Amino acid sequence: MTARTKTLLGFAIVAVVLGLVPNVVEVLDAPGFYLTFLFTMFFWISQSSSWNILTGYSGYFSFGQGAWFGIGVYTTGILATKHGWPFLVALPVAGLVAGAAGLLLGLVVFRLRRLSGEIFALTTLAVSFVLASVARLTSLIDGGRGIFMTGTPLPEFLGDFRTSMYRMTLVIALLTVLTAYLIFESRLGWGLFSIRDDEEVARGLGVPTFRYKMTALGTNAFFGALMGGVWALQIGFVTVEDVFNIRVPLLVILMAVLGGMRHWMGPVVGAAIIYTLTDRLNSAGLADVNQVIIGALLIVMVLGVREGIYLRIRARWIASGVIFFGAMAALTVFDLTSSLIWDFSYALLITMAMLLIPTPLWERLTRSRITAPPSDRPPEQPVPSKTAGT
Amino acid sequence: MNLLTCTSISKRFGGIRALDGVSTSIEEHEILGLVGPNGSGKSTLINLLSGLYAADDGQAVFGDRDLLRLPPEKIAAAGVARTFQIPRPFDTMTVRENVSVSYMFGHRRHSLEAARDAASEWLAFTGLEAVADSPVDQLTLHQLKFLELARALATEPTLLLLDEVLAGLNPTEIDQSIEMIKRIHERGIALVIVEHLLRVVTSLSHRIVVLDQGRVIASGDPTEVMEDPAVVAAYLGGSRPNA
Amino acid sequence: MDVDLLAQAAVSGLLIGGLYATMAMGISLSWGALKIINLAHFTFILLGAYLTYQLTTTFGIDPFLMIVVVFPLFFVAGALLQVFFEWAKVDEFRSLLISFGLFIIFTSLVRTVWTADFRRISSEDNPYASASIFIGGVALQVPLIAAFIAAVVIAVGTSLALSHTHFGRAVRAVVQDAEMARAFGIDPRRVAVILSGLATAYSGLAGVFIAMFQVLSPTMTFAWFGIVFSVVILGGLGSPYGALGAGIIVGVVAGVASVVWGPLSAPLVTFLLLIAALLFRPSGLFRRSPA
Amino acid sequence: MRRERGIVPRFLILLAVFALVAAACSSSDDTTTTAAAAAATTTTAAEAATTTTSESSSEPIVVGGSLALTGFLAPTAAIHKVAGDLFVETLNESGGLLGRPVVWEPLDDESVPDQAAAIYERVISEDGVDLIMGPYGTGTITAAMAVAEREGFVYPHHTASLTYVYTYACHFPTWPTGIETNITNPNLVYDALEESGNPPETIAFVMNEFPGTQYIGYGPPGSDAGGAISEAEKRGWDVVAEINFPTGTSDWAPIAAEIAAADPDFIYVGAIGVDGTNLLVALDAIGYVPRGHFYQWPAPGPLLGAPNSEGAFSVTTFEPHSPFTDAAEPAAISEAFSTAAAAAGIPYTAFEAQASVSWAAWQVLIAGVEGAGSLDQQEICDWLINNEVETIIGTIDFDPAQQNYYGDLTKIKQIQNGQFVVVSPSEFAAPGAEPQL
Repeated sequence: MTARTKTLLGFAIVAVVLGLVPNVVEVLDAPGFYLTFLFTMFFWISQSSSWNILTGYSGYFSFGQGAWFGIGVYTTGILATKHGWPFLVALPVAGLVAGAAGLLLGLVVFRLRRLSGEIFALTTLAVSFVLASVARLTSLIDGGRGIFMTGTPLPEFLGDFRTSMYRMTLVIALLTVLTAYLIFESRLGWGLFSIRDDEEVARGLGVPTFRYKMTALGTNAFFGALMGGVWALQIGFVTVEDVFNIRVPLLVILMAVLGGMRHWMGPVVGAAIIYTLTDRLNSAGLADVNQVIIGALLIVMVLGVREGIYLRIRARWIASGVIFFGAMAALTVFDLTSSLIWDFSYALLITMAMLLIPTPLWERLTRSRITAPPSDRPPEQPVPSKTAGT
Repeated sequence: MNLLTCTSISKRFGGIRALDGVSTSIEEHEILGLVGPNGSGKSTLINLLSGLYAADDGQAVFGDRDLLRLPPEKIAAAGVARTFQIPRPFDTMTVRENVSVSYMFGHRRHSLEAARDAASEWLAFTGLEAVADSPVDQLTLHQLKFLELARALATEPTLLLLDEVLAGLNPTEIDQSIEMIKRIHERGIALVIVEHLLRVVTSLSHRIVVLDQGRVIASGDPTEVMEDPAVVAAYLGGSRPNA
Repeated sequence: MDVDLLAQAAVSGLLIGGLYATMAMGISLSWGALKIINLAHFTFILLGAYLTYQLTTTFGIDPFLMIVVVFPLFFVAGALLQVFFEWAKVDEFRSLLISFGLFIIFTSLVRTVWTADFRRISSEDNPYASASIFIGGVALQVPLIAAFIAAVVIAVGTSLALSHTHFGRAVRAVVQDAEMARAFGIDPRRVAVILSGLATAYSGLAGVFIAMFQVLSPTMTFAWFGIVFSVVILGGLGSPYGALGAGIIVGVVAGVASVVWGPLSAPLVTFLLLIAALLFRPSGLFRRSPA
Repeated sequence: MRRERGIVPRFLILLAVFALVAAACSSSDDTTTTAAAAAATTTTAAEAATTTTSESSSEPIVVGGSLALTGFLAPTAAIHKVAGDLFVETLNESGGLLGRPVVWEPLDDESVPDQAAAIYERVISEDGVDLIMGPYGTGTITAAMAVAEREGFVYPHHTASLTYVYTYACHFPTWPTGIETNITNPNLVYDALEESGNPPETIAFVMNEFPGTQYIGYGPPGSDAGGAISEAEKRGWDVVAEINFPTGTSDWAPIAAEIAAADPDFIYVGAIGVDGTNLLVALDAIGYVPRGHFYQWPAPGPLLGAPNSEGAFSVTTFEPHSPFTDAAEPAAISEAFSTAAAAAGIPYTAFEAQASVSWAAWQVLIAGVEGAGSLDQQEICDWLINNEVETIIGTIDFDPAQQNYYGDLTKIKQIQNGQFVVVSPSEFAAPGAEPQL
């Protein structure tokens, strides 16, 4: 069995297991928030994975996630409310609209060679500014009145609202990550990596850089918008201020970089960890301290795990597995906390503490060096980003 | 017959004429030495032929295509590859991955699996198997130069442009490199070598073209060319060859 | 269209452009020259403003005196921050994230010390809030005049320093090629530390002027992102004159647009200008391409 | 070799921060255990409700919810935190609810709607709280209302401005602007202007492009009901300027210049927070003194301090003066609030609009529970719909026919001699105070 079939099998299993979660929750009469917790996590996983397809793979630093997200929110919002489209029809359309917008942007910025590096990052940022002010100005889109999504009908087969949200976000997240994986393991992926490392040389070796960058940008925009649509449904009332702010673009960068941008699993891990920690800190109810901790954690993790948490887990997979599942088991069996989510987050924290041990020190502690499988990029090299100046 | 025919190629950088109507040609299976004092336009020509720069004027007919009108990726597909004087490997990839990527694209598209096998083949050919799976930042300059070669060869070129492969190497490494170039040539690949070390060029090349201030001042049999008074003048008058 | 109206809008746009420039200067320098996308600068502006509020309110110091207090203070802070960045050895991605972390921390610091509620220097302690000089019926608001002058001084001073002093040559050498610079006996770290100190001090100054005429709240930073980044982009990374020019352009264009097509159009016009600039002069309106 | 340098200090820092995190999580432990306890009590309470309602226990009743403790709504949300804490404190001192103490620890929704929604889902279904209280701000309130509706929780809320979209049967608003805010609210203001004896002939509108203020200015989107502007025209007043400005405007000079150019008798500023203050500063800077002006939802402290703010009108529901403070209880409450607010470091400590609607929302919730005599959401909801509630902002009679809204209880206040005083309707006016223009 090849590595690919193994991974795809893994996807299938994960899909089935997660797909059954709503039923399990129902049977066990577990807190419905478990579903909310998971679908919010799926939201961030999808967002950061889609961002990573462009920036992580090709090295083109995008500040523009908010733009794709916003296009998704408003397209679904307008189609589903003002034109009464079925939500499940409006959603993919929103994705396509964003994808088209992405390609349009790419057509301009990738044609002009000088628009790489910082300039690309700044252009994507500027684009989301423009979109915001257009939305605010045109009453067809928002006109400063906001759009109400509450009461948007959802098809029966998705179940009640929370379950529907869960199922939709699950499908989108799975699609995003699957796409990220398939690209990662394809000629497209390798082409993008070579662009990230040295675009000039890549072209010289025959990589169709323009087409590949367009593909990456389009894919990023498409998935970014899909999740945007679902998000609109969850908050029920969307306004320009809530949609086009720096929160989404900054958090996706944060999650992907912490998880590791050089592997398709990186953003998934990053999003899962960051979201879990922030949710629990918030639940702990310490407003300001909470913010300070998040800020500090961010800095520490950026400095402490340079190659990204995922690759470090790969490098210490035995220890990670033992510690995480050990802690998880202990916490649940002895029922030390009030909910599974708490167990999960504590297990996470303990594992993180282990992961944060600097590699040389770790190697001194565990004499036997555990190396990652060859399919991975070698750890410990900082990612050269296109913004790193030329 | 001619593999590549260059006619009156010109390139200006601001006021400076880097190339001024250069015309020359390369035959199949030929090793062409491209020499000349610093700033005579050798590297510029390579950069034009590999599509890195856009030419102001002229033609470089390769098969039925004009290289000067093609983007780099098309040039690679056409079967022309180059190496860089200062190696530019993909530095987040392993040696093997570097080579497989160029095989995946290059002259024809290939699957990842095929690329992995081809990579090992070229790594073997360039004697890099030992470091195949180590990150490139662990390689010596010598190895990096060979990686450049392996990567270029993996694109399955019919014409290979070598930009100062020997610069910065010690004598034994130079000899190994010369062997390597010969073996590449034995595979039926035509070569253009830009080199400062005249003794090497003369010993390797079938033919030599001498550039000075963007013009071809001599071309033909190596030994004869190097005795041509114009060439000697150019070298003595211009900056000395750092041999 | 009323001419006086246009004149007033243009003039005050020009002046507030100076404030935008001062706000953007630090970020532009640190991104352009230090390769650090330093979001913390937004909180430096905020801290500068709150510090001004506090000292003027408690000791009744003249707000203008705060300039001499804030500048050195923030210079040191910025220098220390750079020492930290040097130690951490971060690329642009990470610099962005780390400075975002600092942004969060400083913001909650401000919120803890001064509460989330609005703060405003009382008219007794701050006579300048709405003080103006009138020239032919056109009003020039004192705090903005100050900000404008500051911006000009900073821009001219910085670029003179960059082009004529040894330090300046060192900076440019480092920006082009740190290794090479080191070879010529320049210590890139010391250069960077000084530069970061200056950049931070500039941001602190902007805060002083803001406190002079605006109501403060810990989250006012978010309203700045758009305008400041526009100025940074238009001006070209690391270019003092660029930042000044861009600030003025943004200020005037937005001001005129808001009287001609209404205030709602102001951001749109600004950002479209931005896109246009990126497409046709990607390295900034005022400058040959950076580094 | 880069990694070799400074490993030890770096690692020490990592440990330090992890200590921090650990600390945070252990302290969070407490809240979870309380939450767990709460979960336990809900079930018992629910049983109690079904079996005998008189059964009392010492387990606390947990009220869940969020507030914008951080983010752009935080400045005003801070007031609601103080008000809520004070209410719960006084409630517990007077024997609590159903003989049980009440706990309210609002979580931080960061002014973000999806955070708010997630928090209400969490406190209801994971922490198992007994009751919920709405957050601050239209966006978050709307997002959380959807959750409350799905979970069938009674949802009192104090500051939601878009009356036309709230259809949940068990939402209980104490933002007392009536279902037709766009009509009733401006007219209260205009009546006050008429009362002044010399109503304006020309009026200028400066409207923030924010859903709440747009609604008052123009009516609900997609309807031709109109709002403040059309109502002014109905009175034959000449609208000489209509300026819409985006949220986050930093350059007020152009807007000020336009107003000065139009030179209206009266300026209607449909703005939130400190926009009004910034506008007054800008007006003063170009040497223009407004003859009459109104501010929709201003931050009172900064507005008082602004130049030429004397004579500025605004809306309120309570002001710390007679007749509001004639009764002993409201007087004591407003006193206590000012003390608490001062202690919390809030600059403007008067017990007025924001604080009083917050207080009223709590009164509604408590009245419902005590009226129903149980924690059963449906029973509480029914009781509230079928009974009047006495609140600090007046008697509230939730009317299902009007989506649980009721008459517009808004009062009009004006800055006179550097103080906010209610000037209209006359029965609520401060002694001797009347609208001045």
